[in-house]
Amino acid sequence: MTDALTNGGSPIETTVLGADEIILNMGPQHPSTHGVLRVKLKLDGERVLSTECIIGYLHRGVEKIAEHRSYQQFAPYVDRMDYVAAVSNGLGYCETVEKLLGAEAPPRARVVRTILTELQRIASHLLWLGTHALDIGALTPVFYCFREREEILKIFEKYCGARLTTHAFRIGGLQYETYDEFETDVKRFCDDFSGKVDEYETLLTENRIWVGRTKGVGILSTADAIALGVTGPMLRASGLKWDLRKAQPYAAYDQYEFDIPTGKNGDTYDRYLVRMEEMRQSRRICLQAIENIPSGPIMAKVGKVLKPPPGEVYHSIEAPKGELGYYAVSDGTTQPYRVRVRPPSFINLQALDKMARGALVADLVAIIGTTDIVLGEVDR
Amino acid sequence: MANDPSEKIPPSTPPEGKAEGAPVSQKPAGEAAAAPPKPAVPAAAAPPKPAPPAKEAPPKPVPLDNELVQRFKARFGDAIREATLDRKQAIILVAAAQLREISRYSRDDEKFDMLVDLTAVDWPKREKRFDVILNLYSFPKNERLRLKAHAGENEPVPSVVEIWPAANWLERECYDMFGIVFEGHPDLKRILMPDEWEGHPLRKDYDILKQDTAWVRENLQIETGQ
Amino acid sequence: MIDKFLFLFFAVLMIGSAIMMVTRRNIVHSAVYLITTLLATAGIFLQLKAEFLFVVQIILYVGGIMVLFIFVIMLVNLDVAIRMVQFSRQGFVAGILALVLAVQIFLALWIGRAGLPAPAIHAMPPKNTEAVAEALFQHYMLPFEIASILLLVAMIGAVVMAKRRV
Amino acid sequence: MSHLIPPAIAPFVVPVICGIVLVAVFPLLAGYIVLLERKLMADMQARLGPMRVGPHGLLQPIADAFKLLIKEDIIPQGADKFMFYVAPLISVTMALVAFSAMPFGPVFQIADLNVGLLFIVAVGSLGIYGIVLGGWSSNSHYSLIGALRSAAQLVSYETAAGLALVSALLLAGSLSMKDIVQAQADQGVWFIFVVPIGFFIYFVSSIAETNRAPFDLPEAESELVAGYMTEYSGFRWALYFLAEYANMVIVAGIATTLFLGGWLRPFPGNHQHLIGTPFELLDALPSLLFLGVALYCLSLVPRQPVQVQKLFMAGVAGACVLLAAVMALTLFPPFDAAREGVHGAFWFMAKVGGYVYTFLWVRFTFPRYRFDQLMRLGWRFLIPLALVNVLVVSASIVVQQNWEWKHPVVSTVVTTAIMLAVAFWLAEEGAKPEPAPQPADGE
Repeated sequence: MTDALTNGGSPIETTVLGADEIILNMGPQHPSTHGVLRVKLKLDGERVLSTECIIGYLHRGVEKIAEHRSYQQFAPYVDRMDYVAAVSNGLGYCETVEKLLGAEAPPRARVVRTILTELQRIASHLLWLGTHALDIGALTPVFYCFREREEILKIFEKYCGARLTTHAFRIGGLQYETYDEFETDVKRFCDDFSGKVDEYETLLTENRIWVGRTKGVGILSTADAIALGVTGPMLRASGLKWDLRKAQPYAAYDQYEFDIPTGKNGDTYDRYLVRMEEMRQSRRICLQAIENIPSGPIMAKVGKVLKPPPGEVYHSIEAPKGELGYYAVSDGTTQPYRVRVRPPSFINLQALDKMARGALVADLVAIIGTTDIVLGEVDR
Repeated sequence: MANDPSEKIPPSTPPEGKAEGAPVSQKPAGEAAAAPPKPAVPAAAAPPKPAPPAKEAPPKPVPLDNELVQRFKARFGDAIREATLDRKQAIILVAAAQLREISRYSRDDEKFDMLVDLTAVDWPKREKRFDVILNLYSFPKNERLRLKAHAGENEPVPSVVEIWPAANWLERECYDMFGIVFEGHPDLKRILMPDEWEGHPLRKDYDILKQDTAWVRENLQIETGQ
Repeated sequence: MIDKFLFLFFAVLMIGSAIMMVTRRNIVHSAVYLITTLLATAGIFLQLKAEFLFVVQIILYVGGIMVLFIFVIMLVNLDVAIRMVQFSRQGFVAGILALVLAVQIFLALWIGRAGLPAPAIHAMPPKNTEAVAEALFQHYMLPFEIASILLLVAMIGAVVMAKRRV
Repeated sequence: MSHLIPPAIAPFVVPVICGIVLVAVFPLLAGYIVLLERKLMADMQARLGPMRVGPHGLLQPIADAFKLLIKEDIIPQGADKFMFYVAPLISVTMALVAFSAMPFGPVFQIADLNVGLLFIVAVGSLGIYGIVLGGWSSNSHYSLIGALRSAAQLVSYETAAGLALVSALLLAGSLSMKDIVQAQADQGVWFIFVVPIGFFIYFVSSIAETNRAPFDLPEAESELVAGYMTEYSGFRWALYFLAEYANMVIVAGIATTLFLGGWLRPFPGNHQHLIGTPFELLDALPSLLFLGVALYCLSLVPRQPVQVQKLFMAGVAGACVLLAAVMALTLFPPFDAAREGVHGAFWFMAKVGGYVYTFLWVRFTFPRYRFDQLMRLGWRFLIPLALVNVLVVSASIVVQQNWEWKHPVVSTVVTTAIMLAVAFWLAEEGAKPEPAPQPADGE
């Protein structure tokens, strides 16, 4: 029975007592690996010596499927990658194909896209906050977060009939006009939401245990973050003020004012603060956008059958998790020759080893939580 | 704190130098914001443009010859095979053998400090069937650049992990999906597919219904995964 | 009657689990039998109406020391211990020694039996907690303090040795 | 009534009844504590909690217990079977044995040992073997780490808890649970008001000892899946659960007895009468409380969707009325003998309930400590604080006894002020960042 102590690992004498390194398999079924991530840990006591992520349990071959579907047919598939931020996925894909076609969505469509995408960002961050807090042992925030997320999902449902995998946008614009109370719904949500974020912060931000669990844990320096290709809130928490919405605006982001929150230390606590502030900024964008939705068509004239001229394009957006990029190659037929997705979760997850070395198992849980991965996107 | 990259390192190519289709900003509206990303900028940015005319000239790749390409050519000569601009995005085709040196130069001298993505495209009818594609991004310049190298079926490509650690998993994925071997990769093994899987699914000659039936039978105890 | 029965029960339990303890291959099982032995000892204290000793035996030996024992046993790799041959041909020597010891004890008891007091039937004073305290802190104050200092020295020594490795 | 029972067995009647009631009823009680916990948690988290089984989920514990009973009992491959079987039994047995010295009132107690408090603490601490051996025998890393954490945590926090208890013992001057309560009655003050810091230390340590959040590291689900219980299923798992809740009630009972005045009624000096009756208001309070609950249940009856549920709800109301009647009856002179017992039990249970409620409240509010932080809190904050507390309290007692300086209020204020100063100083010290580990000097 004691084989368990040494299985798999080469037993190395590390202490006088003769305690060996332990190999611990976390996942693929584990409460805090957020799906089917499997992390192979090499432990000395409870200290992490190294980690190895074993992924692919949710691999569905999305990129292969793309090559056998028409451009429009593939659009719903992208929703299934980062399934907690389906709207953002859809936006990235639609804009990429529009670029491949040389078309552009009309202004009204772009503003509505912006609003929905920002709501989705809030929803995604709320889900992250709830599960992250749950990982660290705070049982209550998750329910508050889901309460607010529910409001957003209701707006999605009213708009396009779906809550999770929405397929809200079409290549060239939107399929549906906004429903009648769209503006009031979004406005009401935004008005309520400001107080709610404060509520979460009251529970956590200055809580001694929370600070103790997150501050100085999983530090990622700016240089490391860039070298590892880490993007999104994690990069910003590491101190680099970079946001694709500002750097290379898409949709209608160039029209709105918002700040890019950054952190100082690149630890778990900073990542938490950055995401909290991002929710506030997203709310700000929504409020600005809802004030003035331009009238006009919602669909560009792209035709029923899409045949982009041969060539290739890379386009990326600031998804809730980081830079979500699509690299599409057309050979002039109705089906893409190749669609490559640059999944932010996949690349951010690569930084896990860097952050986790020397931490405790309990810290690892916090670090995985703060990486904000969705396995559907990691594995595609 | 390095909150604003363009304050740290003065851009070597000013963003305005886009005249002849500069490398790369994503779209014209984006160029305006290539300046320091500050909240004030979007207010000054161009108002939303009217929808573009429905029928433009269809976009197509055109040859590119700007300062950046010239610097690359001056430095590497023949290793820079071709430079094109496709949908306002710069693509440089380089010799696979020189990929690592060119990458290092791109990172250190041209400040393309982040490897955004590394992937491949399979063109089975071509003599060297694979395109290995590196998507680079420069924080100081707010520009993107795409390096492309051709590789044959059993021809190793130099790994760029030592230049951008981010390439580690990306190269593994490429190997997994296309079977491209990256020379010098610290731990080149499959990442998404099971380790013992036969075949590389994203190759064009790997049918979408195909699978490693032997593996499926042995490991999942079912006849077929379909 | 019931006293005798209780005594026999605890005594048999104690000796039986002591034997089991030294013959188990699995060190955790040994520890569990040791715990049983200690609990049986506590039971005999209780049967003698020494409630305070009974509780202290449980708190200190079973609740404290043995928990640490088990803690350490679990940290150490058990593989090696299990695979080792248990009695490495010292059984013969040990048997002789045990026999000699048994004979010695028996002789001592037999020769000195006249001097032994009759089995104490009278009940202990009802407040034996106070009695123990009085003994320790009044009559045997000095030895008690010396023993504490000895323990303190051992503890500090352990801390210093452990600290160096960190 | 007492003349009906032969004198030979008379002393055993109440203890045996208490014992049977405890063993038979406690599992049910634990189930209802779980239901209460879930309901409270739901209330704090903007949801309803169990609502399906019985009206407002009132039958949920029974359904859960039934489900656990008929579940498959899985033994992992390579487990040490005997240990795996026995471990949960150790936990639950020890927890229930500890109840034997717990005074649920001046009457309801199985045995009043003269070392009662030590006995409860000792036997309660044996439950750790169930956890450690269960974790070890499961042949799983998660279980093993959970067991190790549990052992380390329990040993550390028992020290602090024991020292905190000493401060109250010094005031009571006895180890017998009954005498401790009696001492509080004689001195006219609950010890929480004399040694508040001691109570605080005991409160924190008792959370840690019972493995409850935010100290629930041995079973931290986000790290260790379920810690030492990972491999357990079905009824064995339920036994662990039972032991955990039993331990909660035990520590609550200890705290109630030592610090909260045991079965004593609050405000013994308040003799205000319930208007128009010869009864004291506070004596009548339990009856009124039960009546109130009964009325509330009755008001819920029409809202139940199904006939059966209506009947059940009415039954609950009836039971409450019955309890109220019992509480009220004992106020009348013929039942004076039963009055102490029944009312004492009520107040004892009420205080235990309050203590447990605070446990739950803390659980829903705070995130979980990390293991090293937990150890640091124990060794660098609670234990030094408890040591100083014992010193300060004994000093104040010595001053009061030897110098005949009888100003209990002043001495309490002074000792508490000193202790608060020490506590803040220790907290400041603890908040300082850990010095970087020194490189090994010498060799």
